[in-house]
Amino acid sequence: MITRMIVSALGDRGSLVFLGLLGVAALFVALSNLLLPPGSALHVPIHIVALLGKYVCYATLAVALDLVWGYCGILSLGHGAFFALGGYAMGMYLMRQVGTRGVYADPVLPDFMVFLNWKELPWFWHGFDSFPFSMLMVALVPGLLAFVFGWFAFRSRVTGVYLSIITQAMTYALMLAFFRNDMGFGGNNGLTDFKDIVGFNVQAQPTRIALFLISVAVLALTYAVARVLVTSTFGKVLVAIRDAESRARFLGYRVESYKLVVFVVSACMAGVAGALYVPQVGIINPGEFAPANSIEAVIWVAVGGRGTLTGAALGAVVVNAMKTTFTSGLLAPYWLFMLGGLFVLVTLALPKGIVGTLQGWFAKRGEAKRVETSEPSPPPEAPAAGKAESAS
Amino acid sequence: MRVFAVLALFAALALPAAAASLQETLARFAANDFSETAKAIDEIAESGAPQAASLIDALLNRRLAVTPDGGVFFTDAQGRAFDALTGSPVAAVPKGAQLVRTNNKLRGQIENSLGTLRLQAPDPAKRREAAEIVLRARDVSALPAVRTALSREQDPVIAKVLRETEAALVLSRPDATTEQKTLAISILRARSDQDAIAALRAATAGAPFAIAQEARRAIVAIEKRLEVQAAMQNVWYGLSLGSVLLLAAIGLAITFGVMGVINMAHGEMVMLGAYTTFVVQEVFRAYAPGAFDFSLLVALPLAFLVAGLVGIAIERGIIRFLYGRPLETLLATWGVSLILQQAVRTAFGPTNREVGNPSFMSGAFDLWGLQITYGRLWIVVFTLVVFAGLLLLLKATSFGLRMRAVTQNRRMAASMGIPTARVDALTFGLGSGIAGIAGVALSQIDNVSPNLGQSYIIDSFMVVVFGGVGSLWGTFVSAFALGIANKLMEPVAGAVLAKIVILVLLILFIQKRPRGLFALKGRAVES
Amino acid sequence: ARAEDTIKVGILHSLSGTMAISETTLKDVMLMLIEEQNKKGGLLGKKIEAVVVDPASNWPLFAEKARELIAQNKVAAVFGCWTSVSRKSVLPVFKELNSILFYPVQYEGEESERNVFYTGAAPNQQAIPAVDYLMSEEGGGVKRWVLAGTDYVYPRTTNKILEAYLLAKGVAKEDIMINYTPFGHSDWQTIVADIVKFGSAGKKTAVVSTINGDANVPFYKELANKGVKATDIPVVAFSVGEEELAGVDTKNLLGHLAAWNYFQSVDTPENKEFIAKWHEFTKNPKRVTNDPMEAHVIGFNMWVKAVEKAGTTDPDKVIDAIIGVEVPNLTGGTSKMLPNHHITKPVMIGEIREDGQFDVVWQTKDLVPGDAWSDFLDGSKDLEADWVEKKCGNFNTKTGKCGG
Amino acid sequence: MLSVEDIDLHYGAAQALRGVSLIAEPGQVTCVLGRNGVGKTSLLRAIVGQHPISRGRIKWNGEEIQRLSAQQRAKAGIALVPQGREIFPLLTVKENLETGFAVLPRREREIPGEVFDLFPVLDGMLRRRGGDLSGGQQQQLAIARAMVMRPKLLVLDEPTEGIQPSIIKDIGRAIAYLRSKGDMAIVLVEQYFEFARDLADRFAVLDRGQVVLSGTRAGMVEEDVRRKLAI
Amino acid sequence: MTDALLDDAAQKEAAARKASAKGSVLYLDGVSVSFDGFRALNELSLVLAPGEMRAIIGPNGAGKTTMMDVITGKTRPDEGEVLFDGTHDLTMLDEAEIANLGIGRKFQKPTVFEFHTVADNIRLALKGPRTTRSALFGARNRIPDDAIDEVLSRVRLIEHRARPAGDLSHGQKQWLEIGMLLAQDPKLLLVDEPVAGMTDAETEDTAELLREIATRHSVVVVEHDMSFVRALGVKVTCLHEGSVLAEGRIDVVSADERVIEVYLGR
Ligand SMILES: Nc1ncnc2c1ncn2[C@@H]1O[C@H](COP(=O)(O)OP(=O)(O)OP(=O)(O)O)[C@@H](O)[C@H]1O
Ligand SMILES: Nc1ncnc2c1ncn2[C@@H]1O[C@H](COP(=O)(O)OP(=O)(O)OP(=O)(O)O)[C@@H](O)[C@H]1O
Ligand SMILES: NC(N)=O
Ligand SMILES: [Mg+2]
Ligand SMILES: [Mg+2]
Repeated sequence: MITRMIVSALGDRGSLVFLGLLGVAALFVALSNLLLPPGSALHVPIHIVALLGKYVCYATLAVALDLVWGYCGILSLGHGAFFALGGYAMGMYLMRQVGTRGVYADPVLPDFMVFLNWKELPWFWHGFDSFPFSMLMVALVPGLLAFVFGWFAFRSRVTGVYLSIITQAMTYALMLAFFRNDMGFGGNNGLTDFKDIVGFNVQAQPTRIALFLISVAVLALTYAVARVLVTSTFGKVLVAIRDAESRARFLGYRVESYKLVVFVVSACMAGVAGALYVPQVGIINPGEFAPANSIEAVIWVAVGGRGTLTGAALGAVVVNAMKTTFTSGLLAPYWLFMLGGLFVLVTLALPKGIVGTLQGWFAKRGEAKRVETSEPSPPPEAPAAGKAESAS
Repeated sequence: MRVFAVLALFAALALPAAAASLQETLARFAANDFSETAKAIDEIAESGAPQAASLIDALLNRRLAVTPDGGVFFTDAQGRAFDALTGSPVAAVPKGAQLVRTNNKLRGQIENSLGTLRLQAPDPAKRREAAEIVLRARDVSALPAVRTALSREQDPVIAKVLRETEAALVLSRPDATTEQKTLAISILRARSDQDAIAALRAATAGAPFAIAQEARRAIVAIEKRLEVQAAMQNVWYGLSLGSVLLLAAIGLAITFGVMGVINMAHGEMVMLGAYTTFVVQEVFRAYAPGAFDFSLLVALPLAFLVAGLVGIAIERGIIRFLYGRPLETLLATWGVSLILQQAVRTAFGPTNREVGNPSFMSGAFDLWGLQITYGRLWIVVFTLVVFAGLLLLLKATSFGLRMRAVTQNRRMAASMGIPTARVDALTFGLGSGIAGIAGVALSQIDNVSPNLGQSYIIDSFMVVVFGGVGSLWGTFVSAFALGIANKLMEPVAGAVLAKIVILVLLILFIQKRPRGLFALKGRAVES
Repeated sequence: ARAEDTIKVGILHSLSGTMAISETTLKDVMLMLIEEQNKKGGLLGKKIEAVVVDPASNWPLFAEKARELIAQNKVAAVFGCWTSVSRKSVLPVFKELNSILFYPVQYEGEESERNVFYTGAAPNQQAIPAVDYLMSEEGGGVKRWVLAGTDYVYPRTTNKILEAYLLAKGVAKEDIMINYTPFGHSDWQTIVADIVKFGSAGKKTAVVSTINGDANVPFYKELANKGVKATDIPVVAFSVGEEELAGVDTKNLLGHLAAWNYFQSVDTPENKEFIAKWHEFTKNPKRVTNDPMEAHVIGFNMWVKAVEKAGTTDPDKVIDAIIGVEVPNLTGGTSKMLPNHHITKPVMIGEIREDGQFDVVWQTKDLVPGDAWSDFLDGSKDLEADWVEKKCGNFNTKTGKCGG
Repeated sequence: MLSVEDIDLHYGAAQALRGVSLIAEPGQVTCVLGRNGVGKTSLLRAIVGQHPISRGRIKWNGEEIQRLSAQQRAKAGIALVPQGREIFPLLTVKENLETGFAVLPRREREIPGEVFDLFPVLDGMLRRRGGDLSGGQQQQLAIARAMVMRPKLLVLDEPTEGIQPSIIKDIGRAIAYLRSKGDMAIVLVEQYFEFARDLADRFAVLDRGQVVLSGTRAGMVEEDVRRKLAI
Repeated sequence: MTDALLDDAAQKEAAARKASAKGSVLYLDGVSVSFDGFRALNELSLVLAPGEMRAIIGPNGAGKTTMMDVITGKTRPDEGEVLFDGTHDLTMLDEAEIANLGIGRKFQKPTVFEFHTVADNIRLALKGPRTTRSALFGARNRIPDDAIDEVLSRVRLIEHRARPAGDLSHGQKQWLEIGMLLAQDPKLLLVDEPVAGMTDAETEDTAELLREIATRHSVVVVEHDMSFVRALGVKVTCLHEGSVLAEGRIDVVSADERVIEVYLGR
């Protein structure tokens, strides 16, 4: 049964293309870095691998966000918080791995605790010396937060902008809290200067490649899970909730349960993405909780195409690649013009995002063919937007 | 005018000329050493030279200069140059002259001695300020001067301050009688403020037990009163913070609350308003420095126009293609906000620009013991006026009606003959324009930098949403509620925790009222 | 082949986002210094080429851009960062890829890395002297202290050091008030009122401000409106320079103080020349200069000298060669690179003037050597940095061992 | 008078009207009949300008109006009572009525008394929000709102839907009254056959986007029409 | 003494009510609802026997839709009792719980999932478990197309099965909603103005359909179309100002002077 579902979820052309391209690209990057000489035209230098790894983590976050926003209409402006929490869990693990190699050579306490005169490890740091425990926390902490938050919010029927704003308030409050040095997470400086991960030097080339490949695998897995969710009837219920929440209730669907499930799943995905992000960029700090970061993640999804999953991933990569390119070189002082211009342009020219518009275009071509062959059943125009979206 | 008055006073009060000659005294300035300058001040004060007051005034205001060959010159407030030695006018201060520097300690010293002297200045405000300075300095030697001033003072308010000053000085005198001190304590107790506490506290040290006891009791009484005052003061701070939040949010209440555009560029409209103020002030500084106080009055309509027109351009160029797709407006306006930020950064540079306070917005006054700064007061008043105006426009004019009709059902509004395109553009322009005038006000208390808008956007959305989208009154109550809650929390929890607590409370509150404070209820909302 | 014609220098300062306000100027001054050096014939017979990137006030992006500069653009050295977190973010990158960073901003200390040169002030080159001054007769004999800062590592650490120092000097605990505010805090009514209240207890009171960035303008506006005069309660700031003051009307702030290692108003021929060049380069006769700019001037000149001395831009050689290098600073002295990778600097106290400049009212007689590890903190008392003898940034003098 | 000449209308690629023609004259009621989904509402949208046509012409008092916007057509005296009522939900009943003032010169901006004669419930609910009204009350408000505009062409899309029998009769009388004034043309889409039959001066029956039967009152044979309406 | 009597009488009355509640499928007693002081329902009482079909008529604004809102949990009554199957207190349950008890509803204004295809609208409505688990891995994923098509043919939308519901015309949406109600197969159907916007032929067909359903289910139908109500041939309740004005066979009710006065007109 489940295998059949997976096959049907991933058997469509979009998924095959996406997963196929993802796999090929990942292999190419890894092999070219390992096998080709640095001078060669096709060689991918290791810093680019790290960069790509970061994009892939963002893409995973975007897919997670698209799952709740694109299919269930929950516009979370706080998904960065789940990402950051996963990142912090990983960061804590990495800090504990530093051991006596910190500047103060304290075997237990991370440096920032020593120089702020902490005498012992706060309780919530215990256990993070264990990799399995830490990995559990990576998904559990964001999941738990999402569960508690969602349990209250969805039962209280907080929807639309109200929900968006309280998710934003959540991440904002977390940001301020983590900024406080007293919280025990290193304040504004956050956690950084990591040494090893499960015994391997985080900066070594093989580790980086491995991290990159794992990130890609996680993205693929996240995508697969999301696909299975949305292609099952569960996904149809989500869309129904998105379009007419109260109607779904009158049909007997417990809207809050559906929302809670998808919200928690999505938060866990975001947490895992954050955890993989941290060793690759080398720092986690409260800035990751900044509301603007969460808004940016929403923007990636919108650019790629909401409700398409592949689009979300693509959007994250495209926007971040542009950011990387534009922030260097002659154009550096003007990159905001270009990025801002891109956003405006996409909304006007590709109203459903890159992938969404492409899909619509293919669909139309398909329809046109069908119309030629069989006359009746007038093809639908794209469903009138407005309605569903006024919910958010 | 003032110079003359001080000069006259100086001449009257100064001791007859004694020790060093003026020339020797002035030579001290050339040393460029603060202790030498301090000596020079004392000697000048004692010299009784007719130009002494102007000299000290010039020193205080960085208008006294020494030439390399030892000449000392000064200019008066009007820019006329004088030779310090002779006191006679010269054509100009010679080239290469170095200004004589002062530091806080010297200025304090000068202020204190001038304070005693100004106790009889003709301007009542000056006299009062002088009395307060003397009270705070508690320099016992000023007592005779205070008594003289008290005997001549006609103004009852100033006389009261002088009596309090006298009391503070009496308390600091070891030789005062117990009765005198008891009386002094009661006078200060009636004054009942921090300065009184300071004076009383000084009195407790080394005083006879009874007096010390009395003083302590007075302190406790005053502190109790101050606590109440502090609470009221916090409410006022809350109102003032609330008005800032309201001002920042009110434009958004239109573009987002009424029109449903998730306008991420709202903050940038505020920023444009602030920069308009800056430009206007630059023009005033360049062409009409005397009329600087009017700069804000000119800036207000201009800021409305600038931000409003930019808003209309955004609406016509982008937003109008997105009606019915509010989420896309988020993406597009985010892009616009990036572009506007960078445009301003390119045009005006990345650093803060200086926007000055006109005189009517500078300083503070006391109201029942509450200290209220004029700037904040005007902002509160201004906010209320803007809010009332907007309310009137929305509820009582045909434009308001059309605006609401269009945003509720654009297609039907068109079929009712309402020019939807124009109404949309004007509505968005109105919201943006109001954000622009908010920028004028905010430029008075905050940075004018390309980041200005970013610092208000999150708070603005929170205010509008917390109040209940679409309800102007909701926005109003929400802004003040958040402002006051924040300010009541801050003394207890500190600024950082207070903010966190407020955010958490907001999240919890929304659970209780999922559609904000002033939620619209009933069928009308669902349809 | 092209790469060998020029020597590339990376400039890693935010040109957008919240930090652009401070960092953009540093990018400009670097461009000026490089242009000037090229006019003088470049370095080792090659032209220097500036590579500018914008890390956009985003800390992970700092690391990414650092990596790009070093790995992709092959720069010989990087001049950059402002906030401590940005420095912390790029540190691992510089260590891994073995490159050189010049960090020009005053900071909390507690760090000495082989690949970083700290040309801004350590706490003992700014905070401690400032407090000494205020305690002195000349500085007003301050007895009561408000330590107000933005809630992050630099203010926290600095205040920790100051608190320990003040207590050691016999200041009573209740005469110290510590207050933290979030980044970008803009409503200062309560705090300024609290300060006034704290200051009216009859003892001379001063505020030591480690308030950073955007929060300063509203803070000073509130001070001015509440009529807090420098003669009553002076405020001495560690993060407010000429550039920050350009955004405020200073006529009501006369006499408030700042402690730095450089002020634009310092009257030396070097400084005059520098200011003139700066105005010419920016084509703006009103552009101000400030302390971190001077730090870059010193850092750049030291690097140039070290490269010339080593005859190569190879980081290892330059890192060794630069220790002991001396270059004139802009205030009349000669700064020297110390084995702990900090430099010697004069400490000055300036009072705000009406024109937005500072009057230097006090200054250390000699240059003060930067101390990486504070003598007033338990954890770091015993640590010492020495990259020449001990080849170590955190040598524990008690245990005789080098930390990780 | 209104004359619709051979129009086509598309939703995307789907065609909803094919060569439809229609006439409406002042002092007359033109009824459009047809089963669900045959294009009645689409035809009215074309007339009032809420949806563009892809072929044909629409003339109003001799001028071609197919390129005018909905707002311009409203100004030209065309008012619509839409299907689904489309009340402005957050405006009060009074404000809903006042939206009709937009096409009137300033001095004529008042609500005609006959509105309240016809729909007395509205008078008592002027301050209630439109969206709170019951379905039938909203329908009455929609008709009243169109009457405020004092149109020359009144277009009604199933105006009796959801209305209680007594008021249906009143609406019938009202339409008859408006017709009798002689200066207003009325286009009425109606499913309720008897209601339509009693009012119609002309009629057209649509099926699958085409006019399959049309004529004047005289030529309106119940049998034929009913057959066209059958499932 | 009198007290005891009164008590006795009250107890009897309560017991009688209980009894009638027990045997009923729907039981409303003394239900009142007000909005900002306006009483939309005023001590409304109504009992529906199992298997009964009831037609509700009444002037616009009489409270018919509000009554359905109360039954389905959309609106909480200010006071009064609402029981389903004699045991379930509907005022304590939320919409989904009520729906899962077996109460289905067609809204006055057609509400369908506009982004879903016509077929998926039916799919989501079809009887069966509605938990997240069943939707993810369970029964909901095994619904045969036949079941859907059967419903769609009945409401004559089969040729539109793949179209987004948002593209349907007003009347087609009405039909789709009826189809969803059929698919739901609830014990009690609440049908608000099913024939508004239908041709006479369609109206007859709908009456037919409802009569057929009523053989197996309880139905409450609100309509203004008297010929339709007549065609149903069931007991009629006329509401007015939130309470029952008249109740009985159609010819009796429609001959009632007050009904003619407030509702039918002359
Ligand atoms: N939220 C509300 N606020 C104010 N009045 C309301 C609200 N909801 C309903 N009403 C009023 O309650 C009354 C009952 O409305 P309801 O929709 O139940 O009537 P109905 O019998 O279904 O009428 P119709 O036949 O026109 O559909 C109406 O007068 C309506 O205006
Ligand atoms: N917005 C739309 N997008 C796509 N198709 C549409 C749209 N509106 C209507 N249609 C289709 O166009 C055809 C005609 O619809 P229209 O609304 O004109 O029918 P109608 O005759 O008014 O029906 P009813 O009696 O149900 O109101 C129908 O097949 C309908 O599905
Ligand atoms: N190092 C600083 N000022 O953050
Ligand atoms: Mg229709
Ligand atoms: Mg109803």
